[in-house]
Amino acid sequence: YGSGLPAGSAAATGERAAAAPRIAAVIKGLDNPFFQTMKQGIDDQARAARATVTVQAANSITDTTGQADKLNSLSGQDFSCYVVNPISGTNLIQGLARLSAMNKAIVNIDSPVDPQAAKSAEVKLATYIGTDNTEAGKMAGQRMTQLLPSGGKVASVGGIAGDVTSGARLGGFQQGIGPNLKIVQTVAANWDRQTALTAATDVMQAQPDLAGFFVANDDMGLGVARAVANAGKAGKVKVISVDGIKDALEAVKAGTLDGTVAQYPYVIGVMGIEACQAATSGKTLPSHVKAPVEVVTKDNADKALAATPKPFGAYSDPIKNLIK
Amino acid sequence: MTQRPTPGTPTGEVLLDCRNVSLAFGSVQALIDVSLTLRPGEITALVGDNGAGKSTLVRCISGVHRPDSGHIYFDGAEIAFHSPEDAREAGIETVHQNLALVEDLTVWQNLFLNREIVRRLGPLAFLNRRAMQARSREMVSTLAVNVPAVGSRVRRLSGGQRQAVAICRATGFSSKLVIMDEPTAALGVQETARVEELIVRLRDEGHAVLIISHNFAQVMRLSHQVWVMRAGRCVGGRRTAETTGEEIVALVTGALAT
Amino acid sequence: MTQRPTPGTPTGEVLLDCRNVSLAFGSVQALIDVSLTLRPGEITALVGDNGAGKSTLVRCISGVHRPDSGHIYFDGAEIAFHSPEDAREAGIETVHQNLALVEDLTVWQNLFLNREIVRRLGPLAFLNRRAMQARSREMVSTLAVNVPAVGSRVRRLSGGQRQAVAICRATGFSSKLVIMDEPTAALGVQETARVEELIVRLRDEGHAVLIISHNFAQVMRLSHQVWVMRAGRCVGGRRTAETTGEEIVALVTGALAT
Amino acid sequence: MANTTLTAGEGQAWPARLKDASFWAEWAALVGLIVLVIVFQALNPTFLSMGNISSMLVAAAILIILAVGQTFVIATAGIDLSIASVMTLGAVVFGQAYAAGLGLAPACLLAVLGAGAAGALNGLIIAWGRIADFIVTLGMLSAASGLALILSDGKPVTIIDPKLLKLSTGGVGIFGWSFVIAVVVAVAAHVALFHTRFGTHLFATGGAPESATAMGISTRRIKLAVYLISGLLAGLSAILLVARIGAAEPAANTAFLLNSVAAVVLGGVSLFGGRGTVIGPFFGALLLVALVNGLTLLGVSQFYQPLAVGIVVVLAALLMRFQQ
Amino acid sequence: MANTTLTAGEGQAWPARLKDASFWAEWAALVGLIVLVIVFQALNPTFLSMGNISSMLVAAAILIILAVGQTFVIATAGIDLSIASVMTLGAVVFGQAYAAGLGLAPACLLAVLGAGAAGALNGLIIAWGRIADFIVTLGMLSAASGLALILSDGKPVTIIDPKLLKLSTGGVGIFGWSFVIAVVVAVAAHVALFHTRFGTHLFATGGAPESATAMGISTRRIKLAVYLISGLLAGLSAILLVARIGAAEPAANTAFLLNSVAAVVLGGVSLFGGRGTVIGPFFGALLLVALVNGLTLLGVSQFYQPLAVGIVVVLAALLMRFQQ
Ligand SMILES: Nc1ncnc2c1ncn2[C@@H]1O[C@H](COP(=O)(O)OP(=O)(O)OP(=O)(O)O)[C@@H](O)[C@H]1O
Ligand SMILES: Nc1ncnc2c1ncn2[C@@H]1O[C@H](COP(=O)(O)OP(=O)(O)OP(=O)(O)O)[C@@H](O)[C@H]1O
Ligand SMILES: O[C@@H]1[C@H](O)[C@H](O)CO[C@H]1O
Ligand SMILES: [Mg+2]
Ligand SMILES: [Mg+2]
Repeated sequence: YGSGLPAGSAAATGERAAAAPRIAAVIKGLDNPFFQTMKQGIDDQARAARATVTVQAANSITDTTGQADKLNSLSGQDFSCYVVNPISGTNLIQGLARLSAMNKAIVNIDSPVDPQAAKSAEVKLATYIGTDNTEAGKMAGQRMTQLLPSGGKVASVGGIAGDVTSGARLGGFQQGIGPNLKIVQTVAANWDRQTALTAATDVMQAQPDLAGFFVANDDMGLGVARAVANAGKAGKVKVISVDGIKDALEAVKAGTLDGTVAQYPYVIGVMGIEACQAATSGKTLPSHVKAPVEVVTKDNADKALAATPKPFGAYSDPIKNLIK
Repeated sequence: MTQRPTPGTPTGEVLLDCRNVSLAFGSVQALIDVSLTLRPGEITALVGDNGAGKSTLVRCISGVHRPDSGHIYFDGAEIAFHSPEDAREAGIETVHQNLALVEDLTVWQNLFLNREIVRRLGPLAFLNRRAMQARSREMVSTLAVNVPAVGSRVRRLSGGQRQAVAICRATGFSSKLVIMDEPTAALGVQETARVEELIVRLRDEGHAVLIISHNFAQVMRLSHQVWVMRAGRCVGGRRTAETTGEEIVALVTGALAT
Repeated sequence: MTQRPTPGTPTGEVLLDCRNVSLAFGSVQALIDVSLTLRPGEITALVGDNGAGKSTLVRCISGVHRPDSGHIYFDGAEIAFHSPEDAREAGIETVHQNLALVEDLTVWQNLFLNREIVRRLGPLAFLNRRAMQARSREMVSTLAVNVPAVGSRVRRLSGGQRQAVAICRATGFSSKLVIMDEPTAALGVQETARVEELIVRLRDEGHAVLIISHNFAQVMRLSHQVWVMRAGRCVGGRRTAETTGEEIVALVTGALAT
Repeated sequence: MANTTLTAGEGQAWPARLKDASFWAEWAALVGLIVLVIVFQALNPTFLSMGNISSMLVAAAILIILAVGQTFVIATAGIDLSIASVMTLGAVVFGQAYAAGLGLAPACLLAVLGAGAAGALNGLIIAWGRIADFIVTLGMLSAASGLALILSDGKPVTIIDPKLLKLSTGGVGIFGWSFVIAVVVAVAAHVALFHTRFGTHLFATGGAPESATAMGISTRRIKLAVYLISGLLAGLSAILLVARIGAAEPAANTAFLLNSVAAVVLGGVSLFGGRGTVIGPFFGALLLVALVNGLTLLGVSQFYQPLAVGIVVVLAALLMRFQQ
Repeated sequence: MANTTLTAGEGQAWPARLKDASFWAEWAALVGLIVLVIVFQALNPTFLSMGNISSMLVAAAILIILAVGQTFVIATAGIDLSIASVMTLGAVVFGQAYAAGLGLAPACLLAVLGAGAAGALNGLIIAWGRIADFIVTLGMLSAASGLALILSDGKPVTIIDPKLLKLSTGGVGIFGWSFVIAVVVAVAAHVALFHTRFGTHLFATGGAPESATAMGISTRRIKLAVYLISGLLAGLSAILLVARIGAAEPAANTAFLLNSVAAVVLGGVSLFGGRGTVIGPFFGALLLVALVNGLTLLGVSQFYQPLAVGIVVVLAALLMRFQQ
């Protein structure tokens, strides 16, 4: 057993199993920088902890079963802790059930595993670390209300129709906006910039007096901002999105994007590895850890850019204390 | 209704009776008021220039095309075949000019296409491959000289071998009328002789045979009656015994008006 | 090297010389040590049963297949055609048994396939459709009786019309050798007569013609020399003037050993 | 001797068969699979561990069943682009029926019937409307996923059922139930294609529709039948999918579409119809699954995986050429 | 008279043409487009506003160019599944070259050359390796997106270039530059297909490869040429895509693949090769874009859009049947 380990690490595992766990991470997609940053956090923290980590990703953000296959491939190997960012609430359930049965530590990051499904399949999660998407949407709604004090019509651009994360953000946005704002249309743009650009162009034709867009992630948000600029409505139609990727922060700074609710995938990645360290050394973790979220506007864009991929403000990391 | 062309001396009942059959493909009038008859126990020839409409008429009789107008009576009743299936059910087997073989299937599969022998197992029916292969070997050996293995795919056969397979198929199953559209065009001397023997045997067994051929010697040798087509019309019919090759050629070319 | 079969009385130089050509398709030996020659200004016939290997030999000469072993000399030099393009370049035009037409193209496009007339505009070359259509009309009218419009797609032509198109194509361009694999199999009397005239004309113009036919009357009528194939081998050659139809049949069937 | 030269076919000896191009086309997938197994096993011994084999087989089950359905369609020179989204529709029907309290068996039945109905509709439009297979099934691809979204209101339904869990986790020895089902389907398909009249008529329809018609075969009925079969098998796959991911989701599953066709083509079935086997696509599906599994085991970087998959797929196809 | 019965073809009169099935197949996309325009205009007058027409045409430009490339391939009875991911590769090459400071023109050239090289590789393997088009281009689909990820390190490159911006926003009258480019490409393709030897040889290769070979046409060279063209056009599309969204991203762009084939098939081009037009796919692409635009304008819910798209696609195809 364990013969699949990279040379040299086998001995280390034996000596300091608790301090240097072997970690496998299965994250969502390849083609969104959000997950690049997440991986960066994972790698950095693993290096700091002198742990070995294998990161695998699904082929695309829609590849539910492909992601499940990857987890299954890794589950047969000798990892002590698994960090998972499932594409949907349930697509990894089967593999996770197997891991739980083998008493492996599982850390859930970013997108949550469906709690009901987890319970019934007897999946035991060490912790969940991620953004409260409803909260993030709400913050965007509040920001939009500030930007449009006299009210008006707004439209929402979601990810893939039916996507849970996207749905939570859109729902939160609805809760966050004041009574003067009205959501007149919701479209699905498949997490794709070009699709979002086309859809936003069409929506502006249908709603000539539209005042703002809420977009479920930055990649699409940049497409929508471009559509607004192309229509000659820059500044007149506000665009707010979610994620805080570097290009979006720069766009906020330049004024083409009116704001982004920044998540910190880097921190999520770091905390994921920290959680593994804690879990494998027998610590008990809080069941939910909220990852930091910040609203980035033109005023604080410089600060955000300087700090990226880390947050510019202070945030609490309850796990760090456990592994000190 | 147009004047029916000379029908030849009637001898016995009529098996197939086409009356004023017309068919157009878009702007192409392939058949114009074609009327002709044929009798059981006789070999009837259909001749005419390229593009005269012979194959099209055959396809109407065998259910591939439906005429735009006109009537076809077979064995006493008017037929309105909705598909070649109906024609085969009614007892008409055809060797089409394009042979209608499936290249990727084997010889025996082609021979038994839609006539498969099955073994029943309760509600299920499974192919009886062995029986079909054995029967196929018999059928083919009566006709072909370079016998192709019945398990080889038709794609690998030479032009003449294919034609032999198509003829075997049409004659291997009991039927009232066998239609052959240029059956010996690609055949060698020996095979041609065998097919002619086969045609005569079919006749002797009381089948009607309709044969299309550009080989007038063959037509004069085999047939009892000849129908001539020209530019979509049936321009004449003769009892073979009462005509000559020259007269037929004259009818075909239009040198002799009906 | 095997004994070469009786070559007939040599008259003048040799245009095509096949020596010990062999070819197998998997386990099927289609050609075994085939050797034969043919001369310019002569019509050479190639006869044999179905599946004897005639078409396969033709496809070797015209560059479709490459022999497994043996040599082919054309016009003095050994040829190793890598493609039919090379054969056409060298002056060999072929009417294949399967006609090698493109059904979805029009008659004129098929006639000029890979021989298109173009109008040059600087570095660019555009099709001269009008010229090709006009030439096509001429070419087709010399041969076919029911002339198909040159703009109609080959898919809509009757069997004989197609064959006429393929023959027009092979004879419409200057060449040293014209090979015809059963060119009149699907043709009517008039068309057959015209094709035979055409073959004689080609001969008169000094071309060599190689014709495959199952019609021995036609072979005796047209050819100067006959080669006989049986089961993949060339089993004999005769000067037509010095043989009889019966002798050829005997060679074909194997009743007469060489 | 011409007689002896034509003895190819049924009684063909093995050495002769090995020289035959179509033989290699049919078995290329298996040869590719074996090569892959040898390479992966040499690089990482976990590959052939019982656990990993078992999880590969289970992961392949859905793809095998879809590939079998696709084989029927492709053998008639058609293509079913809607196969994956009809599966999604089946899964959602299952989820809604189950959530409505109909019980497991009726929910399964409804899923299969719903998917079968979509398949039958494909067949009807293709055969009687005489519209290209590609367009009709492309339309159905869109329509079925729309219907799935509408029925589910875009939300996944978590399904917790002990029997279903058994289906996805239990089995005989290393063969999980879902793999066993896939094998049964493949065997039944093989019998239908090669030992019934239907099979012969199907190949005739694909290889030479005009000849088939002239011989009295109703090519329309055959077309209808193959799309119906493809739909029903998509329905069956839907049940396995729900069992596997523990939820009925309106997700797109596009990867299954391309992979199902890839498995068929790697299995040596011509897209031009008229020929085919079941064993080929079966191993084609296994090959694709083993490939991803192996690459993941080896820890090939997420960015290099798509490149590796592409190269191996082409190499596997090349196999059938170079072996000649 | 047989002579007069065969006058179909070049000099055909209009009434006769209207009875011809292939005529309707070729023009079905245009007829469908017109019907769609009438319906949408009746329901929402903004549809035919100058602004909306202009934005539809620009949105259609990329799809038109891809569909033209796909037409070349499909006319030879092939299919290019890699067309969209080769476009992605082209975009990434562009982005990397531009970011490296190579300047606009060299970056464009490299993008086109890179995509062209991928296309040529497809063609070489298909023609010389004699492997099914489907498998080779499926492999390339995977390999090109992998390469795009590797080159870009998974990150988008924002590209701000005044000339590029002009390309995406400027134009003559209501015709944006990118649409103008698409029209030029379509006209050039039409000339190549119908007024050059290459075009005739291409259709011969698609319709009857054996006959084409017997007539001395190198079907291999034709195959190579069409995949090269398809690759080059994917490269051109990549430039338009980068200009449109203002960034070079390694996104999957799967929708472009299916839509490019759909446009071709809706345009009456048979997937079995040997026939085809450019005008058909041109209107096919416009039809698909107008459909999504109209549905968005009408505010059709995101859940109902896929269903509507599916139904309209099939109806458009049915048009060519019922008009006979
Ligand atoms: N499917 C079709 N579509 C359009 N025209 C057709 C079709 N089938 C036949 N034709 C035309 O109808 C006419 C008659 O064709 P048919 O095949 O019946 O001739 P034929 O007498 O059998 O000739 P041949 O002796 O050459 O076989 C021809 O002009 C042909 O072009
Ligand atoms: N591509 C091929 N693959 C396998 N076998 C072939 C192939 N082509 C021809 N054959 C076989 O080679 C032998 C010779 O065929 P060929 O077509 O040369 O005969 P032929 O003399 O032209 O006959 P016919 O007079 O019937 O046209 C036949 O047994 C045939 O089955
Ligand atoms: O949170 C992430 C990001 O917002 C990404 O852009 C899309 O997927 C979500 O899960
Ligand atoms: Mg005919
Ligand atoms: Mg031959």
